[in-house]
Amino acid sequence: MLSHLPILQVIVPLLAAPACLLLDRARAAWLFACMASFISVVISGLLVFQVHQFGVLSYSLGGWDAPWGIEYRIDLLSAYVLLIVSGIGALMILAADTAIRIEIPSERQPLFYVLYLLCLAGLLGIVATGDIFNVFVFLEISSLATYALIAQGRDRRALWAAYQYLIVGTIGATFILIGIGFLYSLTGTLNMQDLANRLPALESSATAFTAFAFLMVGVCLKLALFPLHLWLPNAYAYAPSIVTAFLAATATKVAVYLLIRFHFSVFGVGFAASVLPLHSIFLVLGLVGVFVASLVAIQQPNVKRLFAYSSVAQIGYMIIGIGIGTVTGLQATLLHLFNHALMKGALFLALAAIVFRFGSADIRHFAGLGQRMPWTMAIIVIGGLSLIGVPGTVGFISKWYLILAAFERDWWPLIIAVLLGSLLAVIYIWRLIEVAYFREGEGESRGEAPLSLLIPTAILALANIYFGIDTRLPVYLSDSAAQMLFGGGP
Amino acid sequence: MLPELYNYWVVIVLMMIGFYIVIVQGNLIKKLIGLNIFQTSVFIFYISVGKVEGGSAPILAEGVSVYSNPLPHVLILTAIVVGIATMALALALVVRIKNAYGTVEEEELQERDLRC
Amino acid sequence: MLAGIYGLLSASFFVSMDAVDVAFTEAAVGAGVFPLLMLTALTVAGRYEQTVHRRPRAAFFLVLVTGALMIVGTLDMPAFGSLDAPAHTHVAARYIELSPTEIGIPNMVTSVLADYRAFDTLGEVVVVFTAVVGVLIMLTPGEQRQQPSPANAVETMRSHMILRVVSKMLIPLMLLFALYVQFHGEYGPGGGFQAGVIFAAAIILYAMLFGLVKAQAAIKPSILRLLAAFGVLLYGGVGVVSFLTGVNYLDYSRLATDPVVGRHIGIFSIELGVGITVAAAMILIFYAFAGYATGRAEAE
Amino acid sequence: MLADIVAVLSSACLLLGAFLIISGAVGVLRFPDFFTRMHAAGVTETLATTLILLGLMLLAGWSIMSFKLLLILLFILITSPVASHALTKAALHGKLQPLVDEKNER
Amino acid sequence: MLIACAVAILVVMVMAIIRALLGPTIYDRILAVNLFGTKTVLLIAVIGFLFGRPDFLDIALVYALINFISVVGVLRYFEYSHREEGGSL
Repeated sequence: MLSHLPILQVIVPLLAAPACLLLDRARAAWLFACMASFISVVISGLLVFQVHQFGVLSYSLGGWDAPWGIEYRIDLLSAYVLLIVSGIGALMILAADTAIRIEIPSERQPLFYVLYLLCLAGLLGIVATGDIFNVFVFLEISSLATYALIAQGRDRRALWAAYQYLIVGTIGATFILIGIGFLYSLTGTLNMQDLANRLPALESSATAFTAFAFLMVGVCLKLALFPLHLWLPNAYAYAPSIVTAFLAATATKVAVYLLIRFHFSVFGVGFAASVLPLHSIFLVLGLVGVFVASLVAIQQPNVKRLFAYSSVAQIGYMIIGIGIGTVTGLQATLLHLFNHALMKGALFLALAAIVFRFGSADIRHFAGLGQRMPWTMAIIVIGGLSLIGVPGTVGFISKWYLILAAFERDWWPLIIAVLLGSLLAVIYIWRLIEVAYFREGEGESRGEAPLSLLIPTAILALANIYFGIDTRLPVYLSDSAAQMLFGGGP
Repeated sequence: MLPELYNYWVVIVLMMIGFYIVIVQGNLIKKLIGLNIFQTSVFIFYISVGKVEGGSAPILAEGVSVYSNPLPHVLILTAIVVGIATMALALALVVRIKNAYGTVEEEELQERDLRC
Repeated sequence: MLAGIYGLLSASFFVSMDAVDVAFTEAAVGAGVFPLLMLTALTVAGRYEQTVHRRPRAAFFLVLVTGALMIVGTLDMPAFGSLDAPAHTHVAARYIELSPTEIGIPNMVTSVLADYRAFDTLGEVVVVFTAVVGVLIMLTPGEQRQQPSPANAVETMRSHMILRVVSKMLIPLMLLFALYVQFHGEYGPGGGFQAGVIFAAAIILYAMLFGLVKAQAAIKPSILRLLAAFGVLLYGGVGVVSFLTGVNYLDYSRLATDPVVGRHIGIFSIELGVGITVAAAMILIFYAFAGYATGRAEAE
Repeated sequence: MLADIVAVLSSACLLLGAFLIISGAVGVLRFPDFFTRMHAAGVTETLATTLILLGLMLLAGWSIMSFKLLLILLFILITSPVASHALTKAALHGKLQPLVDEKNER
Repeated sequence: MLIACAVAILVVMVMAIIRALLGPTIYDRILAVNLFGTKTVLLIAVIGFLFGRPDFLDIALVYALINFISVVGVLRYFEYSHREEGGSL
């Protein structure tokens, strides 16, 4: 059975979804979904171990070898991202039962879990597969589930946000499809490994360039990279809180993974550099993204929206890491992938608790929250500090590596810019803390969020601190993954 | 060069028409039609890639030696299904938007959002 | 309105490009499902025309750039239809040469779809499933579970006596034809998806002519839900069975003692799964839209 | 000998069918109002379709293809008049007057 | 012979599109679309013979079916919307 792990990783949530539909009772569906997601965490843990032990795992579906059939290919990078996605997915679903109770009418709840599992399976499928067309299919599974999930927000603007996301997401997916078409017409294969072997000979071809451009733009639309980010704040702000937490912690990570995968594994590091200054473009877009999004975030009255913009800014950091173009830079990106998932997961889950109490995440409700919901607020403070990059939290580690990478290249302006960006984060986090601790709340004092919501949040918050101090696991994984990507794959 | 590639270019023109509609149209449903055109033209693009001069449909038959490439057909079958699934979901969203806002025009939607 | 023609047109294009299976699907989808969906949505959303063009210049520029980029991209592509393009010589060549003996069925599209790239097809079925769940979660009426009143339903197309009588004759034929397409997919164009769509179309025709209530009484939504999930599970289950026989996921070769026979069984069952899910999903989607429309009309 | 006759017959059928559909289309394009257009389309359609499909059937000979063609033929013969009928009826209900001097917009 | 027939059908299809674009009433458009549909069925059948691949006949059959359903759907929609307009007036 162990040899089947790569496929089980995706199949378990994928098949659990229709089975979940058959249950038709919210509680049963929830338990079932929990079970499926925990199994997938275990599988991803085993996968990391196996990859660490034996190197790249390749699994040919249907028994057809690589270029003919579809191949699942798990290397360190994908195992790492699989672990992040499945881990966050499982924690979120623990909290989901309580969180959606007030946000989604009861007869829709079983369907909610079905969609949640499908979304999870789609994301896992994108990461695990080694076939670019399969990426497209699973991308669409997760996207369709996401659109429907976002539309479940109680505000009617959730519908509008979901529609916008749908249009943008479909355009992005179609762009990716066009890119795949060009690649196929050029090479005659869809397998990533095979493509990587065949593309270097075609480096000067305009078709390869176009394919690259379309893939990049398509992924960046999904990624919400700065100028293409307009769908994200709305979608995050109006979606049900648990969905926001899940998406913020996983969906963009998977998009970053795809970017790295296409950029490094399929086309090879040298490709982009030879035809266009992609790295400089990434650097500039990343930096502008950090600043613009942080500045907008400072002015947001809705805290969910505030953190959504902050997500755009954090994506900017990840892109900067890629843009630096060194092993350390990429390592910083990968670390931030992990760390950002932890902190945004914690923050948005804490917001879910606040929404559970007050019905919205408006900053008004934060007044006096330090006394009224001490635990939730403490978690927000931890997440916020991590977002800023205070030593002792995970945020510090990724910023540290980012600065290290810039330092290696002697890019002082970049270091200063990153520090300035953190300063902006200080401003918007401080705003929250000030309101929560130093302003008297009006109205009666209300209690803490229910434990079922608080515990997963606390786990994430503790993970923020734990991995900020004991950095061995993520650093090791990201370091070897980054080395592997620059080494052109093992 | 031109006669060898004209097929692709026609497809590209079609594709861009669809893309333009998606961006410019204010009506949500028409936007979706544009999206559909955009997607379908991508399908045609794929099928053009799969065409082989003098080839025949990829179903085994006696007396036929050259077949068109079946792989793009398979991919596009999948893509069509994905496309129609997306459409169904999008239309469901539009229906709900109409119910919640009373309009399917982008500008009016934004106005009504600002008012509340 | 023109979308229907567009669907027809693109399908005839596919025919000329030898893509029989694709044409088949596009015929069913582009000319049938898509306009039907569009119309039911329009019923709810209303035909509200307004031609406001916003920032056309910037959009035009963007489109122009994208188009130009694509044209640049085509410049280095192999000439249209050329035999020795890499697209035809690498992977596809094997499909054409070996699939008749390896899989043992004449339709190469089916063999690639259901065997070499079976996992993509599983993904495709799941996409349909996702869409139907998404539509259901959005259009399931909340608290006020209203029954469309029978009066409303009877009124639907009562004036079209001939239409109804003739359709009554045609619907069984259509169902029969759907079954033919389902099981003939290995030899000719067709397969689970197309069959599912035709099957669903027949039921939808019934629902349109005789009212939603009658159709729902004949084929209950709850059963359809079960079937939609069952189809996916059947497909995935075949994969799990191949686990148990000791080979990789979706490898059918050990489903029978003779690998070719095993592949036949595998392809047959997954096509059945596809057909069931697609038919159930399409009917459910139609029910959801139509039910929403009538429900709303009564609320007003 | 027989083959020749069949070939000639099928060609004749095909050509006649082609002529008929073109005349029908010209009618649809040129006639002044909806009901006359309907007439042009509906009348030519059945005969032309029959002829063309008959021609193809003769060409195909006695096989499964002929059967399928026959099926298509039957199908069109059933549905096309029904569709025309339904359409006309709908148009009448939709307050579209036949034989008017000016075209009546809806 | 077949080619002549195919060309004729194509010409008719173009005419149908022109009628559909011109309108003027919605019923004209439906009529044109219907015409277009049946001609597509014929075209596919003829092309199938032209290429010597009779598999195309299945598609023609599907077309005949789907076209009918589409027309019924369109009709239903317009009757429905008329009724709604009538009700609100």
